[in-house]
Amino acid sequence: MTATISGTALGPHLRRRRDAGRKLLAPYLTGGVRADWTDYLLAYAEAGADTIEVGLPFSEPVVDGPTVQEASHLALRRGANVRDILADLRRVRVGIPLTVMTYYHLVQREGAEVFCANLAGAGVRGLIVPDLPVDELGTLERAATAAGVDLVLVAAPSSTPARLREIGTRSRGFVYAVSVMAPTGVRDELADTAGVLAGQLKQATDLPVLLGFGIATPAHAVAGAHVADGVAVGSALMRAVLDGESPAQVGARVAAMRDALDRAYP
Amino acid sequence: MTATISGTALGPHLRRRRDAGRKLLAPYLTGGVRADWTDYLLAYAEAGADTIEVGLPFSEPVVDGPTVQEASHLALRRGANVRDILADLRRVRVGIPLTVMTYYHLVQREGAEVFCANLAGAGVRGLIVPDLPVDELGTLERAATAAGVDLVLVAAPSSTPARLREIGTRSRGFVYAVSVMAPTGVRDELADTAGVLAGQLKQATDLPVLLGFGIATPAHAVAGAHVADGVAVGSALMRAVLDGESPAQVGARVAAMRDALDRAYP
Amino acid sequence: MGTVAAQSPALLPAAGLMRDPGGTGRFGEFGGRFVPESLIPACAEVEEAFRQAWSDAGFRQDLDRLLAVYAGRPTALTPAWSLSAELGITLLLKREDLAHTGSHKINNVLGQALLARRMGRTRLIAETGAGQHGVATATAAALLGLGATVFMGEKDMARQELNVHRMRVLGAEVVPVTSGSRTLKDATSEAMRHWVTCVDEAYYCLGSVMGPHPYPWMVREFQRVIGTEARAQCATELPAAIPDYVVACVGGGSNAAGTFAGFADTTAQLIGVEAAGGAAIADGRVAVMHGHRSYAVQDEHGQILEAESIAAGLDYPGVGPEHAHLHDIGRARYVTVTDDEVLAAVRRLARAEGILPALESAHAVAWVIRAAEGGELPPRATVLLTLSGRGDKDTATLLEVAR
Amino acid sequence: MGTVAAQSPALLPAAGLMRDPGGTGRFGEFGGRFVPESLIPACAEVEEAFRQAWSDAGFRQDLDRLLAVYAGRPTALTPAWSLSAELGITLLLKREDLAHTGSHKINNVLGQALLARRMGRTRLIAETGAGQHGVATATAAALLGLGATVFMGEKDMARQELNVHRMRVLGAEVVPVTSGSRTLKDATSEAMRHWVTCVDEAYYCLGSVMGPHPYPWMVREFQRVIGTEARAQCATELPAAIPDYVVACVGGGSNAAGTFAGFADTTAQLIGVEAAGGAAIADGRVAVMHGHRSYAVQDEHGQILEAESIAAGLDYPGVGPEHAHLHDIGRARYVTVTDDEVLAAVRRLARAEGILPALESAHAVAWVIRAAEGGELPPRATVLLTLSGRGDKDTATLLEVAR
Ligand SMILES: Cc1ncc(COP(=O)(O)O)c(C=O)c1O
Ligand SMILES: Cc1ncc(COP(=O)(O)O)c(C=O)c1O
Repeated sequence: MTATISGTALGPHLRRRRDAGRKLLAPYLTGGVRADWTDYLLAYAEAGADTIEVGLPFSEPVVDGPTVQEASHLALRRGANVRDILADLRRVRVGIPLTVMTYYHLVQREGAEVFCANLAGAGVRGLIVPDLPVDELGTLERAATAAGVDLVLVAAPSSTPARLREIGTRSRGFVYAVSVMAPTGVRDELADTAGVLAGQLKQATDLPVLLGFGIATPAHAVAGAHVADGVAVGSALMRAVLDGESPAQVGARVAAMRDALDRAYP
Repeated sequence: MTATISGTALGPHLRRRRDAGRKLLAPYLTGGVRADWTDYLLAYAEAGADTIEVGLPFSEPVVDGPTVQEASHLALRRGANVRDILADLRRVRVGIPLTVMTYYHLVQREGAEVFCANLAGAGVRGLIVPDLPVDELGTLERAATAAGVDLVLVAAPSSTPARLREIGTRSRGFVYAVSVMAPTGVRDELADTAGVLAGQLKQATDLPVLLGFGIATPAHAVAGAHVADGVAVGSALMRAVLDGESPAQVGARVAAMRDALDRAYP
Repeated sequence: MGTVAAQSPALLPAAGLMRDPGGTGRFGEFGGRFVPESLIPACAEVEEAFRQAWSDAGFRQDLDRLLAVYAGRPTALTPAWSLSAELGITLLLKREDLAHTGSHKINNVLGQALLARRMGRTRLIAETGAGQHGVATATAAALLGLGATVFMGEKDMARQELNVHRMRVLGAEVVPVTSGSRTLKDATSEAMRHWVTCVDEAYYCLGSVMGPHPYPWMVREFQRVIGTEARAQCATELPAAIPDYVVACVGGGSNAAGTFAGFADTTAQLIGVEAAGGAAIADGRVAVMHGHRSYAVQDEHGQILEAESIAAGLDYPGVGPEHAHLHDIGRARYVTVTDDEVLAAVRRLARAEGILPALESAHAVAWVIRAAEGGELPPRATVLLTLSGRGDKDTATLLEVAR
Repeated sequence: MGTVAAQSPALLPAAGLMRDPGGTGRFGEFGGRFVPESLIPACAEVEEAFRQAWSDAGFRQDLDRLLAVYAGRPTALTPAWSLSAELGITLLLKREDLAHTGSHKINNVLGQALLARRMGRTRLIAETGAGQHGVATATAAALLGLGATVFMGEKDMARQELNVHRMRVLGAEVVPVTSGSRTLKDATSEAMRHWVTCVDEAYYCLGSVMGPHPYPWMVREFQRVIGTEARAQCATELPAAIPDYVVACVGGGSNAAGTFAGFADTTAQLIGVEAAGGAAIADGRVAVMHGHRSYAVQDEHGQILEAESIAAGLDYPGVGPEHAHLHDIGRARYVTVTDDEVLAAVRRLARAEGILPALESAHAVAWVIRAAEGGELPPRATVLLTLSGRGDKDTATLLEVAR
């Protein structure tokens, strides 16, 4: 099965913007969390996101903290599933490349090739699999490349220098730098580990480095972007979604971060 | 301590009556079971008892069935104790020799000599200790003799011939033949074992043999007296006492048995 | 019973201590066979059968095999590493909690059930308080294809619903006892009453070193395996081979008797720990009850009192006659601990060693803690303690207390 | 997973089966280390430490001593005399129910706790369902002076109140897990999330042959003692030395793996018995979850389903990766039994042998009964069955069912 690759490729898109001096912003949304969930994607894009992480919910979200767990659980109870989420994505045009974030179980059950082809068919240009370490990439690496999907690897504060090099070399699109030794979730301030890790990664790779986990406020975003090329924001936005905020309201949160970043790094 | 022995001795009294052709009747009453408990003794005597078994209640009545257990329990809850029961006995004059039935614990705790002397002092002339087998008599045998109290031994359907001889030889006053392998209590009919045992005992001793356990009705009494020299009646009477029958009413039950016996064995 | 004889060297180790008490079943002035005449032949038959069986190598082999392949013997001897360090002593735990059904009770019932089968009996009768001996009896009966009738006070049945169900799943009939205080002592009386009615077919499987001769002796012999194993294990674990102290809790006294039997002829000080709320030796007077002469707690008129301990297995007002004798001659010392000390000991052993002891067994632990911390045990004293059972059965009680 | 490969001689006994799965932790296509990057160094460190420890005679001696003097090993091998006769087979029971804390879980936690201490960790983390692994972990932690944090689904905490209290008395912190189905699988995820936050100080003590490499291998090695002992004991008990069948229940699969490991290189047929309500191999498909690739029950969209078994310890939708491999190559067969069969098996074993098995263990018994009575087992077949735990913990469940 080959899919038509549509839209902008993730890697060049981010790299171009980064090289132009822009700090990157990657807000997260759990696919299928509400009936109107794709409206949030449009709002994110409108608010200045550079890519959007779309979570495909899995029943065993080991990397996620309470908020994203709740969102996944809710989406699943609503009957969300990979096929329907991708079908929804195929119908929206957000204008920026999308990145899917999901667990390896959902990838391998369809087979890496089919899964990646399906992503591509829905216009998704990036894939993050947080429970798939670089040692276990197996056929997914080739399948993603073949489908034109960037397989974004994850680095952590505990990664050894050798592993950071390996991750930097084999990642595509960008590198997702986990800011802290913890699950996803809102934190009071950016962990010290974030700066150290981002610094090491910048040595190890020329790819954009996005810092995630615990980025909740414009101030966090600014602090994170000081050491990295940009930030990923998840739980803070999902909390708002779960609390019933509209696409426009949550979009405004993203816009505030965009604003803070653009102001801090003109 | 020596006590004044008062009243008729048990052994000669029973033997005399037996030899005169009278079937012996020994009704039972738990000491202290009611405030007016000694009135029942008078009624029993009046009704034609040849001796009365007075139970000194013990908290662990292993030989007794439910009715006598209940009576013992009730007496103890009323505060009955050996001293007070004997004091009560000292105050009544029933005109026939009394026999105390109690457990060895209450005998040994005061010491056999003191206990027997106290019995004698209260006018008691016989003692049955159903949990004291002939092998364990120890000092009690001599103490009873010294106090002028007949130590009545118990024989059972399971006793070996050698043991029956021993029991027959060492018992005083009469021999208490347990009619059945069971605790005290009302039964539908006299057990087969009763006749066998009574027959063996009559071979083994010249003492009067009284059959007890399960004699509840005049018909039982007649049947029992057919094989033995008489009967002891406990639970059937105590049931009536516990059910609230007056001394006269329970006395009438004894009288009915007396009557039946006298009629059957004129 | 107030005074406790100091351990006088003259009295120790008495030759022949804890041996055959002879035909009258006497331990000094204690023991005997104080049962209704109806039961005398049955008791004599048990004695005769036990004497034969105990000197029959085949019987011993059968029992030893059951103890090994079925009950899990030998049980471990576990050094209480942390608690020893905290207390400045060497404390070794004889782990009866690891035996099948969770306590030493299985040693005794396997012996008696084999004996019952040898005697041609088809059913076991037993009394039980908390249900431990009842469960053990139901277990041995199932194993050997015998029936089991277990007498249990109505009050205890309500308190120990799960053990009642365990017995029933094992195929035993559990008979509620409604007389007296509706607890263990009444269940014991009722079991004896019932035995009278069926001596030819049923065997009375008594749960501790009490009752008429030969039970106190026989049960001690069946429990002697604890002491024998512990003696050999101590010889490996301790430089001096023999511990300075040998400690066990005392309800009826079977785990203590079995343990003491292994050390009676040594210099070890023997310590039996009673519940303060049912201390037959510390607070009791001479009593004849349930077939033997010993000590029991009683009121001023000689009526037997109900025991009140947090440990259901120690809720018995009497004690086995051999313990009365060991006390009288000063060979063993009997001490008491309170419920509060016991609860603290459970927590302390659990946290220090990862072992949750039965509340009964925790009595022995509580005394060792008090004696070590109070300076009664000399520094570096070596102590063998029989942990008679596991605490799982007591979790609900602990939870209630914690609330 | 419908078809079960017939035991083909070509596949048996594979050399090197149930050995070191190498640096990638693969059992055929199963196993691996599918964890967040954050945990990779921690897993690698555990692997490295385990490799060193396992080839260090000193470590092995320490563990062997704990297993012997503390946990009560070797556990007995009990011939099921009556049930064997009824079924026309020879059934031998490996008695893990006699091990300290009441199941095989202690073998694993003692190994891991020693390893954690060797690695300088001061606290153990564990997940638990019914509470058995949690109690075992709390026990090992207390013994070795480590802290213990046990994650337990809120729903399970309510169902297993007594085990929660046992853990707390042992000094463990029990953390309620409120996410997902609030049962074991969620507790496992939460334990892994927590571990990320404290890898330098805490050690994740996994409860079965699952999780990221090296856990499935390491836990199997710590449980191998079951199979090794049983193999030696069978050599004494059975004329043919090796049983025809080796049977164990499978939740995560640790008691089965430990047992099978002792017989993988023999002609014995290996049978793993899953709960019909949570049969990862019989009803599942390939899944990657909790760190490894194996089978798990899932819906049409790949979401993991909750398991539904009367045995809380089998209420896990997945299975250890080595079992998936043994299944795929046909070396072991995996079968299922229903709750009703299990309840009947509990009663039957209790009445025949006086042994009350854990509901988990009764799965193995239920299959043997069905296979023997249904003619699947040839007459006089010899069967080794691992009785993984005791049934005391399940009495309340049995009582409810009986009502
Ligand atoms: C664990 C445990 N220990 C001790 C006892 C007390 O019995 P004994 O004094 O006969 O050993 C019991 C009685 O139920 C018990 O269950
Ligand atoms: C007694 C018992 N057996 C079996 C199991 C299942 O675990 P495994 O399959 O890892 O042996 C458990 C789990 O709690 C258990 O408690």
